[in-house]
Amino acid sequence: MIINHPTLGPRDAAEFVHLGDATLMNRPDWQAEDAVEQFHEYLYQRDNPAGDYRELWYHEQGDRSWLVVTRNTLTHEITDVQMARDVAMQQAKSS
Amino acid sequence: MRYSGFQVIKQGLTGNKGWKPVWREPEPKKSYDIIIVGGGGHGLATAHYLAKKYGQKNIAVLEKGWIGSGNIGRNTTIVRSNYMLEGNQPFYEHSLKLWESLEQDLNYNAMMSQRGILNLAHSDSQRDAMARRGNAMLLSGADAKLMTADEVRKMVPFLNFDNARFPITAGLLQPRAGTARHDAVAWGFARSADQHGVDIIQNCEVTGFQMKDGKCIGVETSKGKIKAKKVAVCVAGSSSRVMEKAGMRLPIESHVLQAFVSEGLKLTIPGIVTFGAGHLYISQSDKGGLVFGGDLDGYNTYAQRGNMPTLEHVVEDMMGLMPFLGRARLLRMWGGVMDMSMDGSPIIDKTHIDGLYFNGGWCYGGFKATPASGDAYAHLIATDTPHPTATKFRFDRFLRGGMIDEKGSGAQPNLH
Amino acid sequence: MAKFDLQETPRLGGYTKEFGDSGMVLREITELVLTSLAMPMGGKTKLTAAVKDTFGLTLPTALKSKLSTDGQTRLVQTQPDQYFCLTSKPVPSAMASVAYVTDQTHGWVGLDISGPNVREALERICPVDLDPSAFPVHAAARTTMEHLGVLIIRVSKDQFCLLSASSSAESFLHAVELSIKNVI
Amino acid sequence: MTDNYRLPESGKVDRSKPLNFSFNGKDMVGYAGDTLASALLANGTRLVARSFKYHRPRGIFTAGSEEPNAMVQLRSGDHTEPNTRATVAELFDGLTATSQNHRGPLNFDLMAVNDLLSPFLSAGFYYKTFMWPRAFWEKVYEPIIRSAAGLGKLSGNEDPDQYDKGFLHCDLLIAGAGPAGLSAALSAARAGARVILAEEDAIIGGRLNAETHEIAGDSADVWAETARAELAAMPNVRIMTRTTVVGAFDHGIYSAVERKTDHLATSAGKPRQVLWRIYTKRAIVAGGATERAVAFKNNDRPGIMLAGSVRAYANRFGVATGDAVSILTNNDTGWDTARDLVAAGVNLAAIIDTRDMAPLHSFAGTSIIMGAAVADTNGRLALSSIKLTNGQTIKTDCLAVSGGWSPNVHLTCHQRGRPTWRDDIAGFVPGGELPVGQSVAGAANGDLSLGAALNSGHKLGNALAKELGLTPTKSQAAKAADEPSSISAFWHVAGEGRAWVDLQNDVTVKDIKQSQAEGFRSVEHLKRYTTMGMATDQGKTSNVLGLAIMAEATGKTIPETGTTIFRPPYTPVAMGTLGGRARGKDYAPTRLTTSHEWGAKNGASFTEVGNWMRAEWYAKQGEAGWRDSVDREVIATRKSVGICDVTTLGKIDIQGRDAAAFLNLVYSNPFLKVPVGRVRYGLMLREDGICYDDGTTARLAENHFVMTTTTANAVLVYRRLEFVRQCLCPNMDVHLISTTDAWAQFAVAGPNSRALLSKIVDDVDMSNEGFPFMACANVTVCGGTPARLFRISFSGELAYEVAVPARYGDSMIKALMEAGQEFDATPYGTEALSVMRIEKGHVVGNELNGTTTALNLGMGGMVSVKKDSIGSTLAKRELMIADDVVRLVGIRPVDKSMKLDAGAHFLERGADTTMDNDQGWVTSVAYSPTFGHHIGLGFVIRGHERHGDIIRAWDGVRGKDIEVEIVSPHMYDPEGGIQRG
Repeated sequence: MIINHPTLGPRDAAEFVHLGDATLMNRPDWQAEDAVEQFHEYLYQRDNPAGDYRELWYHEQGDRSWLVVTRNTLTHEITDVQMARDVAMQQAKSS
Repeated sequence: MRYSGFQVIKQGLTGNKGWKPVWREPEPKKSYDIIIVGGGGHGLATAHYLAKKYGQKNIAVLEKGWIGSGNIGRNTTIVRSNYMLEGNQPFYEHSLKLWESLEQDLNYNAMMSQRGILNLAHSDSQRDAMARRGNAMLLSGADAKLMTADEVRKMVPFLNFDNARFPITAGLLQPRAGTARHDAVAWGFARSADQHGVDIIQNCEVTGFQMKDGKCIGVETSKGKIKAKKVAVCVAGSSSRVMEKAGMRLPIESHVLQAFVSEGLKLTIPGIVTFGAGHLYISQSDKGGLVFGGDLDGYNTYAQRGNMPTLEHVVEDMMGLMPFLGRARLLRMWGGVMDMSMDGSPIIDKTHIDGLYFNGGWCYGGFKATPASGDAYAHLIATDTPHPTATKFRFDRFLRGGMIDEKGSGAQPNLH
Repeated sequence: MAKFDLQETPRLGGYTKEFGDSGMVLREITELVLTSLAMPMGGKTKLTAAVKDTFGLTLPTALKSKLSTDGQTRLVQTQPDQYFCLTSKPVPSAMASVAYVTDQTHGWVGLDISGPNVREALERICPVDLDPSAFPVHAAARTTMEHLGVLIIRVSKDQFCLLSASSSAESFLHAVELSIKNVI
Repeated sequence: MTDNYRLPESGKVDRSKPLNFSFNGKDMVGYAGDTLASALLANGTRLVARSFKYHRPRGIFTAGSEEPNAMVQLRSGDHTEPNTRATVAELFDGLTATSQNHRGPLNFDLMAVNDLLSPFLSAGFYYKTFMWPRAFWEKVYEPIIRSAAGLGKLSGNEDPDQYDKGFLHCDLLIAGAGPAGLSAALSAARAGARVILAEEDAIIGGRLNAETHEIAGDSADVWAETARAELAAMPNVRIMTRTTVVGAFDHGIYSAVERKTDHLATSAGKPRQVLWRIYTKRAIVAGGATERAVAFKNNDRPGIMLAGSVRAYANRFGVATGDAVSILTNNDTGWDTARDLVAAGVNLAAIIDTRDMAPLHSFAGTSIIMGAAVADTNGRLALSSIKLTNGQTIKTDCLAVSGGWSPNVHLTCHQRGRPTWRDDIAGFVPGGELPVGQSVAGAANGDLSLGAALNSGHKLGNALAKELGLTPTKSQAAKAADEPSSISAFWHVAGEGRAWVDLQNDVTVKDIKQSQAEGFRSVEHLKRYTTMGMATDQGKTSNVLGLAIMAEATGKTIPETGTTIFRPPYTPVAMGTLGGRARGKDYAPTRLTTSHEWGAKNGASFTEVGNWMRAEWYAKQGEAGWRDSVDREVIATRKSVGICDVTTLGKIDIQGRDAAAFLNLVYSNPFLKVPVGRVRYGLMLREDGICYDDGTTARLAENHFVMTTTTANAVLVYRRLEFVRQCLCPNMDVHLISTTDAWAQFAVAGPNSRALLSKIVDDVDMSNEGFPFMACANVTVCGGTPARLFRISFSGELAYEVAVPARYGDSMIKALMEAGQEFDATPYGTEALSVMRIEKGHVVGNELNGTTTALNLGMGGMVSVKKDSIGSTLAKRELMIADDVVRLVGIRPVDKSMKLDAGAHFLERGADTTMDNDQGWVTSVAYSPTFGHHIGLGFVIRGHERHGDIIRAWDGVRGKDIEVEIVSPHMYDPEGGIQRG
């Protein structure tokens, strides 16, 4: 596969490490009353969609950036790639 | 029709014109006691045991394509019970015992061949972890043999002992492990289930569940609505997609595992060997092809195909371990979609919806589990209590902190 | 008190080799000082100014290194907000006031590969497109070769600088050497 | 034998370069440009192989990589290569080949008895028998099957050849350099596209080499050579012959195998083959079409060949495939073959066309039979005559069969694209979704005429260039005849007897009908039940035929019955090629510490720790075994001072205003208030509350920390930290960089470590007050070399770790040893390190095995509940904090002479050896020279409450069962006074 890195352009996915669902960026509040339930939901439960999937890849053999990649799990077509840090900053701003 | 050598000769002498269909092709009835969603190995095995062992009647298996066209039809055929943890080992040993009498149970030769599996260790701590595993196997009544490097060399002299980057320090052998002819397992279970009155309905896709008062009362299918007292889902590779129709999220991701086969060769690898410094398992089929595989590709997918890097890694491992295979050729590669669970272990459980059962999350260990999975699932469906060997395969283990994590990889499915 | 003198030993002992009459030359780069400059959050203006003052360079963008006019300093962006400074002598300590500075000199081994078959040799191990249209002089990329992380920089049409981890220097050298041998 | 089937004039072989070769020990002569198959045919050799199941005599069936029959064992000794298709093996001087898969001589194969037993060996027979008695499967039935199965043989020795891999990039990859591929390459390259033109054959031209055509008013040869020359002269084009594109993968990545030295007698130290990963923006599949056979009784004898191949042997190789050739066809191309054979001087006995229509042509002396087919054939080891459906018998030694052409859709299916049926050409063409960026040209797309192929290639080349933002030139496609070839589908001749569909796997029409009768009716079931298409040719010449017969048996159309798809690779690929350079010690990179050379000179033996090589121990002369060395190293360290290279521990430089806050999140214990100049032990959890890694982290300055990780987890921890930094804490000012390789780090441990280091370290107050336990500092050593000094202890001794820039490492170990001479400073390896850490009760990977919690490890108190940290929430789940979880303990044998082994399970005395009675397991053991007996660590249920209890360490796999006493894991200096002293 090829991941079109936002700043480095198309790179072989073999340079990357795949982690999983991009929702792993939304770590729950440890002080919530149902924190254990929330963390359980966060860490273990998955939508696992057959279709567009937002997922985290790490450019280990590259610029060490984490990316949020939108990829179709049926066709493998990648429609969007963003720097995860930018996404996380946006989320932090809007929350 | 009973199968036997006599039957083969009798039919042969009459032009092989007397063979009968191995299963009927019935139209679905309006309702069943039990509907099994998924005509793969586990679904068919469940039907077989429900009908034959647990005395259930009025059962249907619904398969969206052709029976046996999922992972039972695309795997590397290994059967073993070399597990370590309490939640797993007795279950897989139960499975291995069922394998050992499967052909007689089914009157179908699935070519279960107990040629042994040898896991290689390449460091002292790996050896010690193997000892722990081997001891767990012995504790649950399985067989295990810890071998020294010299013993390994005597047994499989063709491995790279003299110029290896990661020398072999020991091995764990399970002599009773082996391989089986994977398609035949599905066909054998299907034939038996059919003979016990189970309706196997092919090309019948489940498109939804019928719910009433929070209870599951049947399914909607491409062949219309079918009522059932109990609906048991067993659709490895599609678990999330199917359970989503019941509004459930699962602790499962879908990943592709590739498998590979070489051109036919005269016998060169008698048993099964796994490489401990990489990701490779390899055996040779009765037909002569080297059947091998390695790790997941690593990304979530529902496409039944993988990519080059995994193939190359696997063969690099092969050439590191068995450089005499350099001139053998890869003939075919394919991919199967695995239900990768969050701890690498399966789920056989009731759901929170009455009448709806779930069996999945087999990761890439589903084939060897086929008979026990069928037996345990049948037990659960028939009695509403878990089979004694499958008591830990519950949904709630993640919330309660009772993970069954053989590899110690944590909640990252692509590492299991 | 006895006096113990410490000597610096180049990782590959100052390796240099010409491959027959192929014109291919492979050489360990021993003279390089390598410094990582990480940009503090919100510190772009300051760092930019300091880099301009110290080296006469603007901060490089991804994929394109910057070489100072005296040829003594090359800056490469290695990560978002992180730059590698390739120099012949240590960077002025004042850089520590505008960047998080980490000396990387000893963590890496450098190979200089040059000659007419350099593309052919590198295409055996380097997944990055090295066609001049895609990877012109001064282009830089981090990638992987034979399972090792590598920072590759095009020095001139037929010359590349390859940097990889120093602990695996021998394996890296073997990989590059073999690539040359396989194509000449 | 002489090559008396060589035609006087025709062909492209170089008759000035004769080549000697042998087959089954018989010496023969061919020419440069021959394949083994063409040379064998030229020498009149018909019988070359036996089939898989029935061991039927087989000859050469095709002239290309689709060959199902003519597989030989090529070369000899360690170079021997099984299952090589004679039809693609290029002849070289001295080539040796032998036939395979038979017992006794090829012409009298004892295994041919299977052919007589064939009524009992029909499809799936083995599923129905061999079940009794059960134990017989492994002992009797399977060994017989296994010894009969398989085809060729491996040498059993390491492959002597080298292999390589590589990466290529292009705008447009064209797979196949026949008329369509060449034409596409021309138009795309002229527009400026970076083109790779890959051709499986040694020469370009594809079917143009096998047929006779005119292009642009000239012979097709001339056109192809002109095209080749034009392309070769363009800097943006790379022509790769002997290169097969074998797979189409995601996002335009293709894999291709280039055969570098297979056509040579020796590879001379260069890679035999290269596996290319080709990154493309667009790709054109121009792989042509493959002819298929017709099924009739005994249609498998040597001498029965595909018509287009018979034509290829005549036109390209100048070889007559028989003395009297007949043709059976259902389409016009059979007649083209006839024309070419007659023109080349081959004696044509008959043309049989299954279509009931007027003959297309007449030839003097050739019988022409329309509306008939072949009903049976004769000839034990080679064809001698055929019997037609009209009863006529014709003497013939070669029957050229054309059942039509199947477009080579393989690469279009590799991402599970499904071909669609076209009645007009009676074949599947690419359909469904093609891989992204892929197009198909020429015969592969069903454009079966030459004119259409040239046109489609030209157009496609231009269109794709345009898509790539380039400007196509105004050039025109080369002109050639464009009459579609007419076909009337004809699959098999009904009747008794066996008619082969899949030649290699011996699948006959009867098998397919039986499969249908037994309910195996879908294509997937059919393939699996009969093994049709599962042979080394993946059914290139047989799949469509099989499908058609199944369609007929079920009364459905072919499209209703299914389609046939192909998986990678297009042709089989040698494992050596896929493995590339990963052989022997080059399997993985090796990482060396800077004291490696010194260690090697000083008796070190090394062990693999990940990719690192670490010294296990340093043997001294006179030591009988490793235990002597390790015991000595432990004792010397505990008594005086020992030195250990600990460079391999991961080191991560962490800087930034939020560095402390960052560490406070990733470690379960508090890190906000670590003073500058101090080190703190940190425990890192995964988010699921399981321990992930541990190590010490030093605060060198307010905003500057150095973290150490375990050797094994260095990369994983770094990845995890970047995840936290970028994804969870994007607004923190914190930066990471690995410095593992930048520093050579040595542990100096033992009562004399302070004295030793005082001689090395410049101007530091080394007193316990000046540099106490867990202190750290940037220092200089040996008169000015920058260094880092940490007072940390893994051994439990008064100990330090000192780090210098890596290139000083070699010098540093020597300086430390020299400075330590007066204390008998002793280098120690990982084994002594392990002994001392077990004595001390420190945990490593054996205990931090990915399933243990801080509570299990006896470090529950380290998980702060007053702050958020990774894993702290889920560590609180009920089953993880239950009373009966396992706890880390120390153990020692009750009988002190007994040796302990890791991996043993704990059982109560007298308890049955069952899983239910399992109490835990032993994680680490060592002989402790300090205590004079074996000790160990392990996990026991409620172990923390059980110190002093006697329990069994049951080790069934080693046949041992030892009573041990449970003790505190901290066996050496439990109060820690020594390390703080």
